[in-house]
Amino acid sequence: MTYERTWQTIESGPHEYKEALHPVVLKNYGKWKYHEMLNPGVMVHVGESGDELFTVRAGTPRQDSVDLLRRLCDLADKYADGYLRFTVRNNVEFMTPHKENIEPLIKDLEEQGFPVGGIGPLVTSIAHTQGWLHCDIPATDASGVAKSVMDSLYNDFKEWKMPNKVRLSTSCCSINCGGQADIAIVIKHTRPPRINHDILSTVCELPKAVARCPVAAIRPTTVNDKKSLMVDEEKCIVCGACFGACPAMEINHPEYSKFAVWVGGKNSNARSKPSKMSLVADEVPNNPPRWEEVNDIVGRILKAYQVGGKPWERMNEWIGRIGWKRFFEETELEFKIDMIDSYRHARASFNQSAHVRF
Amino acid sequence: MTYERTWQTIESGPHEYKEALHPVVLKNYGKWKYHEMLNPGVMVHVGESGDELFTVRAGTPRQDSVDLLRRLCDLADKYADGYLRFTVRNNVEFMTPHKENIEPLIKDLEEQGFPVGGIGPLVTSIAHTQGWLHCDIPATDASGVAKSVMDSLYNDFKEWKMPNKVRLSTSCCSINCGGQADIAIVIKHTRPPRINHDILSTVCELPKAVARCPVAAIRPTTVNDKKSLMVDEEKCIVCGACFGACPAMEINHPEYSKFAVWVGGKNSNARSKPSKMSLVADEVPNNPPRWEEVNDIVGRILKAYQVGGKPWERMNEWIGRIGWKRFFEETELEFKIDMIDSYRHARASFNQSAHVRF
Amino acid sequence: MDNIQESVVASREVPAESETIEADVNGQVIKKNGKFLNETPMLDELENGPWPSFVTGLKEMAERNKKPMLRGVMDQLEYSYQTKSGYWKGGLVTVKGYGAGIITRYSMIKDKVPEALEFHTFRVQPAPGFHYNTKMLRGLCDIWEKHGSGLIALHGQSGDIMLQGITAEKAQECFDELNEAGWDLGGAGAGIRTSMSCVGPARCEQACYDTLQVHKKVLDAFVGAIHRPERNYKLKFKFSGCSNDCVNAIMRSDIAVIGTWKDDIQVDKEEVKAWIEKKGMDNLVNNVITRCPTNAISLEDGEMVIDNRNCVRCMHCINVMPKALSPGKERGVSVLMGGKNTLKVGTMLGSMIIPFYKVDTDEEIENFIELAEEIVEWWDDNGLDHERIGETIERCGMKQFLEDVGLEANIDMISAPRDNPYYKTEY
Amino acid sequence: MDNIQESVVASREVPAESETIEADVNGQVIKKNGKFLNETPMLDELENGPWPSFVTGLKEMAERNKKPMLRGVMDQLEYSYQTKSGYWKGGLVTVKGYGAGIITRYSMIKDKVPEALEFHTFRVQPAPGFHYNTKMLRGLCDIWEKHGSGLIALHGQSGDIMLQGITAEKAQECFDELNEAGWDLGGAGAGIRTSMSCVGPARCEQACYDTLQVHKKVLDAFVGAIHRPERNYKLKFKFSGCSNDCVNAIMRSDIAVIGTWKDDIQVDKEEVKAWIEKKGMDNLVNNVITRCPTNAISLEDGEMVIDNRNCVRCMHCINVMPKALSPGKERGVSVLMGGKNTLKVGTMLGSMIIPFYKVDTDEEIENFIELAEEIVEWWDDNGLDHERIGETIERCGMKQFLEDVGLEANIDMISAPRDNPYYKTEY
Ligand code: SRM
Ligand code: SRM
Ligand code: SRM
Ligand code: SRM
Ligand code: SF4
Ligand code: SF4
Ligand code: SF4
Ligand code: SF4
Ligand code: SF4
Ligand code: SF4
Ligand code: SF4
Ligand code: SF4
Repeated sequence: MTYERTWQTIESGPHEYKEALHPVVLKNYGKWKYHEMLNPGVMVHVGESGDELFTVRAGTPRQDSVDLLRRLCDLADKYADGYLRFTVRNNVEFMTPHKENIEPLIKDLEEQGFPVGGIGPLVTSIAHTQGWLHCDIPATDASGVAKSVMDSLYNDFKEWKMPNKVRLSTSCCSINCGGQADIAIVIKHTRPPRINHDILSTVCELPKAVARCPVAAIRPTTVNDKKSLMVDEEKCIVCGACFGACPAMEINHPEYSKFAVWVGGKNSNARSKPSKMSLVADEVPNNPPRWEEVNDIVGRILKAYQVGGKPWERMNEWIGRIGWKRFFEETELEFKIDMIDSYRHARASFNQSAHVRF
Repeated sequence: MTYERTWQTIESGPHEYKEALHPVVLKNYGKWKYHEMLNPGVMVHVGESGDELFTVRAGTPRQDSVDLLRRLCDLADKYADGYLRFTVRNNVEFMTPHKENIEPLIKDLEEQGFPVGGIGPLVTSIAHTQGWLHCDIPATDASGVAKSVMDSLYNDFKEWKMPNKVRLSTSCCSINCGGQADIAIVIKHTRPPRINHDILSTVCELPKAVARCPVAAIRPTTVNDKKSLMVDEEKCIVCGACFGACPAMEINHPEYSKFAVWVGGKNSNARSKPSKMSLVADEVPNNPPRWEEVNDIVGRILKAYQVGGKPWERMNEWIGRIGWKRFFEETELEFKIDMIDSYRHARASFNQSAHVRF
Repeated sequence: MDNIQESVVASREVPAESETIEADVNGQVIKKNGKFLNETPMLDELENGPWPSFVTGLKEMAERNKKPMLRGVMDQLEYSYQTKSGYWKGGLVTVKGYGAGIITRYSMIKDKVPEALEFHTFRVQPAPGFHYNTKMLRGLCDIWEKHGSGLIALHGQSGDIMLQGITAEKAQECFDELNEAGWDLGGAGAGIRTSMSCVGPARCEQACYDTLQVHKKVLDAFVGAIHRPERNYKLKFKFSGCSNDCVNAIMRSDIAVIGTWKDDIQVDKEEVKAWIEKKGMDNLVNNVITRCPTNAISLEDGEMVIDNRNCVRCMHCINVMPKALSPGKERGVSVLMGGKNTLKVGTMLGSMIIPFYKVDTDEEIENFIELAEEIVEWWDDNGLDHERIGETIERCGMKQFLEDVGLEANIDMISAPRDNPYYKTEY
Repeated sequence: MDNIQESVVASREVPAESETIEADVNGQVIKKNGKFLNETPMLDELENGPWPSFVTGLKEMAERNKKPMLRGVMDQLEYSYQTKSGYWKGGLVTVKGYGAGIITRYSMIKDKVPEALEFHTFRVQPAPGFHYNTKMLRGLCDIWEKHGSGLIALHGQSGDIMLQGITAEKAQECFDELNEAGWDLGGAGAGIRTSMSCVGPARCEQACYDTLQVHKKVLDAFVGAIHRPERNYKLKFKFSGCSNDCVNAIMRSDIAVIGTWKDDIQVDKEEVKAWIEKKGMDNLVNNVITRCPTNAISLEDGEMVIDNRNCVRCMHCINVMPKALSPGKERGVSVLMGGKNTLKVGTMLGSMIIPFYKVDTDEEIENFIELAEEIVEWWDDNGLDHERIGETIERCGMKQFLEDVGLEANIDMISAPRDNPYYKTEY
């Protein structure tokens, strides 16, 4: 049953895209004039030519099946001349010049369980990561967290309730493949790795693990006459970098790997410069299958932002205006000493001024 | 001729101040209501009691003589009931409730060569340092630079020409005892220290000098059978820290110790948070006795600020508004690659955004 | 059903009362209590709620296509939910000539879940802008279901189509069919990575360059480096058509290519008037004028005036008034470098390295690629193991980097000139 | 004239033609060409221009008091101007019981300028706020001219009165007389340093605490530590009555004590009106409202309204309208720590450590002093040689510092919570 190759590999890189573009797209390529958001699920782009192109956006689980994908193809064939695209946040988009197709398309989508929305000042789909489903170093299941949180935010995806766009992400280890976001829900280990000396010598390139530690907390040692490693727990900053290099540096733990919540990550350059997200809650339990504690915190943050933000103010801009003290007050989160930076460039985050709100 | 002590030291700390306060000051102490600037040399403070206290301010050379000081005392006796004070920028202040004394006091001051001014939106006296007159590590004479620059800025001290206060400082080595300022004129060494091996072993605690280097560029070595030090010139950042610890680390040089000009240091919290000053000119010759090159650069910066700044905008705030590119254009200074930070927290000063002015 | 291997039901904590079991000719269990899948009570909780559920999707497909691997994976996942622990470990599966592109996963609890023994992922490069036609996608589905599990993630956070769940044995055949259909593998390991580009000129009026074309050309140029990773660490490009940065390039890529313009914002005066009439003057003041980061917009005699010299191309005013305002006509890209996530150094945002570069003609794009190659080469020479290029630049110094790769220092690279005198010039 | 030592004219580059020389009974040259001083052509250039010249001042005094040391110093300074080099070296002159306070200087070119052999400086602590009466100052002048050169700097950048130019031999006697007149030496070396305070409540309506009193009491408490330096490095206090920070405390002191208030800004509505009438509404909008860093001021029905909850006590609006606005009534200080200049780490600005502390009563001031002592002790224990306390805090971490000295963490200490997850909590 061995397979005999007949095909000679073509290192073709990204798939060709021209064939994937709707004729109206090709005609107006680079010559769009403006867009208008018609409702949270539909926008129209108008070309210099006067052509109109309607986009309908809908949420997906991201961890899709071929069945699901074939159903989306059916809809694309039926309503959008056989074209579809995905957004960087795993939403599906149907682009069609046929205005009359919009309503039935939306109806079909909703019937098949795809929420239509995600456009404009609202909460769009969560960027999330592999988790227990596939990754080799996760402490949680990001898909599950994303599903639970989006269940709570279902209406926030479908209605314009927010001052501006809200991006969420969730990641299953501190590496944070989900990226920073207005609100990011990220695993935070709280205990230094325990070393599995039994497997270490067979699974680990020792010098590599030693080199990986950013604070030089890992030292070679001998355990039961075998070369092994030890961790200086005083120094260790529980970053988990060693675990990526060596599976014996067991940092994951059902209880000691918790969640942290971060806010104010912004990548766009609109108005303010892009900003990095800041820690606002830690030691949040990692509680499958519904992660209620995480959900609760996200809800409080969104509520406060929704009430307090001015139009076009992103999360970080809102906080910049009202101040962090009030952010903690209004979200009823607790400011803790550990939220004061202690890492390499810590000084840059100190309040080097007499500016103070009482 | 040996002196025999009869006095038992009293470690009394700062001199008592109550006896140094004018009766009107004592009466209104902590109960001033407001002030008004009457002209660049005179302001009045009004107490809740209704009392008025006039302040006349004048410039001094700071490196004073007892003769000069006695003359100031004469004026204080004559016009201010025997009280006077100095400002943190070496100006002298006469405070008097007697309005009628102001004019004759000003006349006397000016006649004796003390320029009256320094109050309000203008250039006040330069904060400067010891230089060749007294310090053991200077590469220039700060008093001379200060005198030369203030000669050029004489009218700027006496007239309200600036958008806001302008503070200048000048320092005779990179240590910068004069502190940061709106415009700071500070020695910048440009060549690593040459080691004077002849004296090193006698004047230098070697380990201390080695420890002082922030980039570990100094290594012990042996020269002519004597313990000595060597500098890794690749690593050396010409900071001069070693010279302070060891006079044999000769970093001062008549040609290689040049001037650098810095702008935008602001310590007040008014409006913007305090900000650190930035390098805008280096390799400026250290050219006694009149330092024309320094003077020219200071003049250009002040001119541009004077023309472009909005009321209450300090130097750094003006630059923040118009952008650094335009600052360099309008002052006709040259932006150089070395002005990009390369030191410990360099990343913090990179433009981590797509914000760009063309 | 030749890809069903001999297997047993995973032993799990869930008590199984009075089961009915159906098996195929090889004794392979097909249905238990009328279901192909074993019980997954915790996962089933994720079938509740209005948001589309990946659990429901997987279960539905598995019940249809009856791939034991899917059952094993569901069993292992349920076990993870119960024990709050992960059970995959890595390995190295590749296809001929390639050193990367397949994320290899073996179960660490194969005794419990033998059906989940292998569960490798193909990272497949997407079409730029994530544009597809249904023919492409249907073909992909068919090949994938033939050889793999049928599970697809659209898309991975780096932009790959992730075909999740294949055995080592099937990898080459599956790849060959995919490749024949125009698909190629993406990056993994210490090499150039898969990229993504925003929808760009295909649909967006803000696009200042052709993100799709530049994505395709640049990634094609590095195709060998993607497939055979031999760098210090990973390196990612991302392409956003304007500084709204809809692909998060500044944070998520080592080399972020972001559209911008050099001349004045284009103003359609009539449309400005119409906007003000419709939305009101307050709205203009509060939401546009006062929100410009450099106060480059002012109100003069009721008209909105832009001081383009102070405009920093932030996009805000254009975003608010897309009908009235547009990016200028002299368009190109800014290149920012050094973005990456948290590991070891804390999140890094990319820094402005090239304020303006034109990428319209083939030649200009070619020049850009050459520059990128030079930059990667510099990193090869100067970087340390597991050091992203942003870290290398920080460690060696921006000056060193600029001089070595022959770029001109520019005031736009920094937010302010240095605040310390600690450098050495030529002397 | 017993302090004139045997000496010779310094040999210098300046050619001396047909000199006339006058000498005293000991052969000590008193006048050459009718002048006590030698020629100093470069220095003389600094007699030009309208700004008061220190050269003119020194020459005038030297011609009067004929102190050879002054002539020597002028000669050496002229030589420095010619050669662009300094010629002083350090040493250690002290008075009984003190380990600091005199900056010792010996000429490195004593063969050329023997009269400049010794040129030590007394650092004398000023009265808080630099307030004096003429009696104090005349007394100081008399003692100083009796034993020293007569050269005085008012003031040094740390706040000392610098009496410049005395020999080791005369130091103790001069000090005793000064001390009897109420003066004490300031700091030098690795110890607590001389301090300065703004004019404060003596004349400034903005003073939120009694800078003079707190300066005096705190420095008195540390008086031993000033005179006998035995710390890691220097430590400076500075006292500013409000956040205008007229003594540059944030940058120039390790412990900056800056006045602030907790309640609402005091508004005199009539005076606000009067201001607007006089200066105009544009002025209010452009120079006050739009300049508030947190947009805490708005215009409502032509009236200025302050959202005190968002006010960060920056002082700006109060500065612009001093008659109409004043700091609140619940006053105290913010304490910022870690300011210092460039050496080794680049300029550091102090960071907010204690947002609010009352220092009105003796007891409150006493408590503050105790806290300061604890902080200094912490630094003694944790600091490295030649490390300022701001560097120590940065190295050990703010958390460690706060916990060790028993201060509460407060959101006001930072501009934003941490952006990396790299810390360890209790587990
Ligand atoms: C479709 C998509 C690009 C793609 O190629 O896939 C896209 C499309 C558009 N973006 Fe975006 N953005 C998309 C992801 C992003 C991201 C990245 C992300 O979400 O991960 C960002 C950066 C987020 C950040 O700062 O961290 C982003 C920041 C913006 C902004 C700036 C918002 C701000 O004020 O900061 C605008 C401007 C605006 O909102 O008018 C914008 C505007 C737009 C416009 C209006 C552009 C246009 O004229 O067509 C498009 C529709 C807006 C909408 O969705 O509300 N887009 N946009 C992405 C849709 C994601 C989704 O499914 O929800
Ligand atoms: C006398 C003096 C304090 C002292 O105890 O000696 C003083 C006195 C006053 N200062 Fe000051 N400042 C004095 C040094 C400073 C310094 C420090 C310095 O110059 O080295 C600063 C910080 C500079 C910086 O940011 O780097 C300073 C920043 C201010 C500010 C904030 C200015 C700003 O907008 O940033 C004000 C507010 C104002 O200008 O109305 C102020 C306001 C004032 C007022 C109006 C306060 C008052 O109500 O009496 C006083 C007269 C103003 C004037 O001189 O124009 N004072 N002031 C100092 C005079 C120095 C001189 O001789 O020129
Ligand atoms: C005299 C004075 C300059 C002046 O002409 O006014 C001065 C002069 C010296 N300073 Fe300073 N500093 C003087 C105020 C300052 C200030 C300003 C301040 O205190 O507000 C600073 C910046 C603030 C700070 O503390 O950082 C300052 C930062 C330094 C430093 C760098 C400290 C740092 O950590 O960055 C050094 C180097 C050192 O300590 O090793 C230094 C060292 C020196 C030495 C002792 C040089 C040496 O190591 O031999 C200088 C002795 C000169 C002499 O012959 O008298 N001096 N020095 C000032 C003290 C007079 C006084 O007591 O009132
Ligand atoms: C699959 C994916 C998450 C997802 O579910 O979408 C993912 C999964 C993994 N990432 Fe990631 N990363 C993924 C996008 C990202 C992104 C986002 C992006 O590319 O825009 C980032 C942040 C941006 C960046 O590059 O920094 C990211 C930052 C990391 C890092 C930390 C890099 C750093 O320097 O901070 C690691 C750790 C490492 O490389 O050693 C990492 C490592 C990993 C590994 C390979 C874990 C490991 O070392 O074994 C994960 C494999 C999981 C698996 O079993 O498939 N992944 N990873 C994403 C790739 C799919 C794709 O090809 O499209
Ligand atoms: S965030 Fe961590 S655990 Fe999750 S996919 Fe990325 S590397 Fe794996
Ligand atoms: S968790 Fe991080 S800090 Fe701790 S030992 Fe591992 S690599 Fe080092
Ligand atoms: S700046 Fe340098 S040279 Fe000048 S007084 Fe201070 S330490 Fe001496
Ligand atoms: S000048 Fe600075 S960097 Fe150079 S050797 Fe001396 S201490 Fe080190
Ligand atoms: S990055 Fe700019 S060009 Fe690209 S989709 Fe977003 S708004 Fe449009
Ligand atoms: S694009 Fe941004 S910076 Fe430019 S004018 Fe508009 S709002 Fe201002
Ligand atoms: S710091 Fe404040 S209180 Fe002190 S003089 Fe300056 S304005 Fe007045
Ligand atoms: S003091 Fe400053 S922050 Fe407070 S209201 Fe006035 S301007 Fe605004």
